[in-house]
Amino acid sequence: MGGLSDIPVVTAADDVASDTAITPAVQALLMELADRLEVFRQTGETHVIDLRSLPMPVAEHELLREWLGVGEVRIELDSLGPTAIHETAYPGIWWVVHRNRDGEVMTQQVEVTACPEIIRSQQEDIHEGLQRLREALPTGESA
Amino acid sequence: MTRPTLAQQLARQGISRRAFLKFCAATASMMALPPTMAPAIAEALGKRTRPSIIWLSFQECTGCTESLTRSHSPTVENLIFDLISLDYHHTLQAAAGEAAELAREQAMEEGGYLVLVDGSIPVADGGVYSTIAGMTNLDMLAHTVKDAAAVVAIGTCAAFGGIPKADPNPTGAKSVAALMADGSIASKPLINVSGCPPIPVVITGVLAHYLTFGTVPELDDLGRPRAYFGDSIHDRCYRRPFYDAGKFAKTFDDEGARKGWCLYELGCKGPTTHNACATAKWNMGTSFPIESGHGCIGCSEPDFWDAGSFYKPLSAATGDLSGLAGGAIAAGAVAGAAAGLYARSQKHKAAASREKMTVDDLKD
Amino acid sequence: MSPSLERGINAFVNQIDGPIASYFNSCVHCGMCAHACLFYTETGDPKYTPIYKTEPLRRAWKQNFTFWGRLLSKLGLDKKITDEELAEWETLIYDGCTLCGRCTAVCPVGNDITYMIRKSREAMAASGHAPEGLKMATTRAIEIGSPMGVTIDTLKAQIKHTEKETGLTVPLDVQGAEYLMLLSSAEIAQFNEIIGAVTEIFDRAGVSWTLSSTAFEATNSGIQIGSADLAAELVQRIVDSAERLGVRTVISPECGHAYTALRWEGPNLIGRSYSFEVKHILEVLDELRADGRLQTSGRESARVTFHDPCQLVRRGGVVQQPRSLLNMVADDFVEMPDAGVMNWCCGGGGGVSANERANPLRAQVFSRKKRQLDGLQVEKLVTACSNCRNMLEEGLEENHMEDIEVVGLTELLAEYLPEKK
Amino acid sequence: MEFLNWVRGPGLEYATVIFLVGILMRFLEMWLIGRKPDLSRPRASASRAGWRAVWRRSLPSEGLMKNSPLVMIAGYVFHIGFLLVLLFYVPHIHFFKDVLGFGWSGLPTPVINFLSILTIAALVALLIHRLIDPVRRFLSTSQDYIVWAVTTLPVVTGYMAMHMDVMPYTTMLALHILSVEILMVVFPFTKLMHAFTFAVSRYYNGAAMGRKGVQL
Repeated sequence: MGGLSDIPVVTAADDVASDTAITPAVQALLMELADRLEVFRQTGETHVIDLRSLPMPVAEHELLREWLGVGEVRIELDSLGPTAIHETAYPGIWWVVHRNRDGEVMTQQVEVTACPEIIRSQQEDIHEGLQRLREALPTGESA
Repeated sequence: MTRPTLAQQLARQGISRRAFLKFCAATASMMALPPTMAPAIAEALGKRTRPSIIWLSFQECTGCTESLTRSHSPTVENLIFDLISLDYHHTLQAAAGEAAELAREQAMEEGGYLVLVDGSIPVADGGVYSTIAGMTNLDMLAHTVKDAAAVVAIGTCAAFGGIPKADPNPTGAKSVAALMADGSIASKPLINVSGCPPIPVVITGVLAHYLTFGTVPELDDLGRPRAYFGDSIHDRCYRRPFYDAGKFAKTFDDEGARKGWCLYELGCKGPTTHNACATAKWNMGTSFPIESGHGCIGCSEPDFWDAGSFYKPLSAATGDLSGLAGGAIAAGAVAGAAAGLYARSQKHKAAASREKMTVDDLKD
Repeated sequence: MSPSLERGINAFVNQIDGPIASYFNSCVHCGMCAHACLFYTETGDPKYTPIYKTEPLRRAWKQNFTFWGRLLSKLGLDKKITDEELAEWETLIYDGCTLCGRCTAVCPVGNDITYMIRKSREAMAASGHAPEGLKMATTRAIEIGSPMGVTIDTLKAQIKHTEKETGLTVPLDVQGAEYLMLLSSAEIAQFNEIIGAVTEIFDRAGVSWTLSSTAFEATNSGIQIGSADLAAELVQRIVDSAERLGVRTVISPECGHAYTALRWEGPNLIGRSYSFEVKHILEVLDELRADGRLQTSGRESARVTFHDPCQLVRRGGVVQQPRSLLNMVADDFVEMPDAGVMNWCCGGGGGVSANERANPLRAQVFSRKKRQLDGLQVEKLVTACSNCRNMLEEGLEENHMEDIEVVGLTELLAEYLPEKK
Repeated sequence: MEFLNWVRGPGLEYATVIFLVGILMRFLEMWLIGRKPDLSRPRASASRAGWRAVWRRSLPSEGLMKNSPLVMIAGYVFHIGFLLVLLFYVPHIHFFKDVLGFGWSGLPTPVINFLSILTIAALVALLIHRLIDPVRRFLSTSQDYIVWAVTTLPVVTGYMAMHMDVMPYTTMLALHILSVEILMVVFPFTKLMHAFTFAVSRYYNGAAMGRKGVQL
């Protein structure tokens, strides 16, 4: 035996994913997203789905991600570890992956919104940044 | 001296609001709260101060601590060093000997601290089977719990007695709840975080909940947080459709097993086990036992070690019925023979006392 | 000591054996026996459900032969058997049962309910709860020699009469004869043509036979009332006479219960097997037919049916013989519905005919036979039991069906004997 | 969970002991009474007729079909359905294999489902008939209704456990096992004994009739 990679491993979800183009769970999520997008369009109410809380294998997360596709916007945040955000092929639906400093996934969310809240500059940070900016400004005395 | 709030503390460490929001989103996910709760968590955490935590380890294998320190989201370092003040933990603390015990005494002075317990507490023979710094586990626990705000029993040993309490339980191991119930220690709000070991994210989630809201989360009838223990493994299992369709793996290497069919017949305890494995998963969210092809062994339930084979279906008898049957048949034979012979003797007596009927008996 | 409850309960205990215990263990109250019972089907009263008639016996079994029953009765949780109760059951056990055995034949768990009722009667008699009519009949059987009070003098008169009619000798007390022929008192008193019929048939067939002056009565009231002691005494008379005469076979006459009493119960009553065989007259006649010794000439043109006596078919095992014999002489022989082992009782067997109290009930349950006959349109009703014959005649008369003639099979055969060469 | 552990642990042990001890007691009590040998000369083999009756009386008879078709049909459906579900439902076979050391192959779950429903329907029909039919109503004692209930419960709880619509699986499974234990405990003290003694009574009757040359 050459090594671990020689052991044929087939996971149930791989099987499911290859057998059918869509699983019932993914279909249900897509329907939920469509409904939520409609609500958001009409009322402005945002929505977040936490994928980790759903009983599905990781492979199904991937399936959902493939279904949603990739749109025009990609954003990288560096805040307590990297966060990768992209707008899916359906504007208004965002894919958000928070990682910690070790690169491990903390949460993986699908947001229905015009722009994920975390991208905006936060009041507290603006306040703190302003202070820093003022402190950093060269004063007239030194000029 | 007024303690700084958690938000102040984080800001002081140069952690941005954005980072804090991200942390809160992760925390909400960890606490199995709807992600829309993140802003509320941020607000609550912003006002709380760093609580003092005392971690006591008794009859245990350190698996629970191992589990916790491998917690990945958010990293336990964050939790421990940023949000709580872990004043006493055998395994993790740098201090040793009297200095360590002193740390514990100091932490207790202020009161309102949280006590985390892992391991069961031996009470047989005066508790001699496990002592720390010359104190029995029971004494140390009783002493520490007296002024605690709440107690969290980490792991199945602390929550239900676990393996040390398994038959024949030579050390007289008891759970924290049992000691509270029999009055050996003071009764305090108790959260059982069972599992062997508990899912790390469940440990941190419970702590995060306490940190955020300062309250004990909603518990099930076994004192476990409903957010994590409300559903059975079976309820949330991705193999559940196979169960419903009656498709079962019969051996670990048959076609059914390869196709990922339900492991019920191979002894999976999913239907009777309440835990968050199917959603929280293990090893950085890689998988959980059923996903790896092994049935659930029911480690987060009371008496899981004594509840029959891990590899027999749930409907199987746990006792030795065939052995018992032999005895029962012998006993039945003896009792039956005795009853039968007694009846026979009654019949002989009746025959002896029988009077022959004559034609005179027919005349009035 | 006179009959008493105590003696009755003692008798219950004595009667219970392994089979009875298994029957009570097995009963599931399915109620199927009711539909097999003439008394239920014709009255519609559930109290006549056969297994219900064994209730006192069941309690005696439970209270004496089961651990739990003993425990419960010790704790006073089970009703004791009382005189009042036995009095109530008296009418079910004696008036409402002819021991016909249909219930036994249908029970899905195989309970011999007839046997259980027969056994119950032992305790009923021992406790004094037997009907007057049966008590008197049994007393006469023991004291006079026949339940109807027929004596040897009556028989001797009938012999003389027969000899005159037939010109043949009727053998009496012939030592070393092959067959000992028994009679029922009804045959001696009412249906005496039978003596001539038998005499002529045996004469033609060259059979060596005899009657006995010490054992002419075949019926056994002791069986019907349920007294093994008295029944044994009656059987013993026959056994003694047969053995004294040295016969090889004793012939039970056209009577149902006389056959089962002597053939199947007798050896068990006297506690030993016989040195001779017991056969029903129809069995003997059928053997003669098979051997070519019984021959007939001419055939009956009337439409004929055969009423199976319960004790002969279902409880006795004589099923095919009457059919073979009837076919010798009858051109138009039709079977009644349920003929053979599932026949319906005439309503007067098992001592019911001797129990005057049961007369109205007996008349009521005759409706079954009436319906069966209504459908057949027969002119002759043949049977092989003088008690059935009596019951059928009475029943037909009450129902204004006298145009149907009731006749014994032996007599019918005798009518078609070929002319003597 | 504790409840389930009790019913499949100590509960099952108690029930098994009571069941086995009880049945043996009842059997020996019955047998040891004995019977006198029959001294009459037999016309035919008694034992052959006895064994024949054990089998023969399992078959439907024309007369009964005519008189009590419901008891007859529902009776067959219930007995056969109950036995098939008991012996050929795969989890049951696992249980037996565990205890006995050997197993056999089972029936597909949809078949078992169907049989369970048929069995329950037959049992309900039998109960209704017992309440309506004058004879059966008259004969029935409280025991008849208790026995009906303890027989029906395992089928109903088993069916519910399979379909899990009503209660959590654990609770339902525990209730199912408990209902079986109740059945086992009640068994030796009630007419349920007929499930074993029927062969004995049929044999005795068949033999008694058979030695007279009557086969029924």
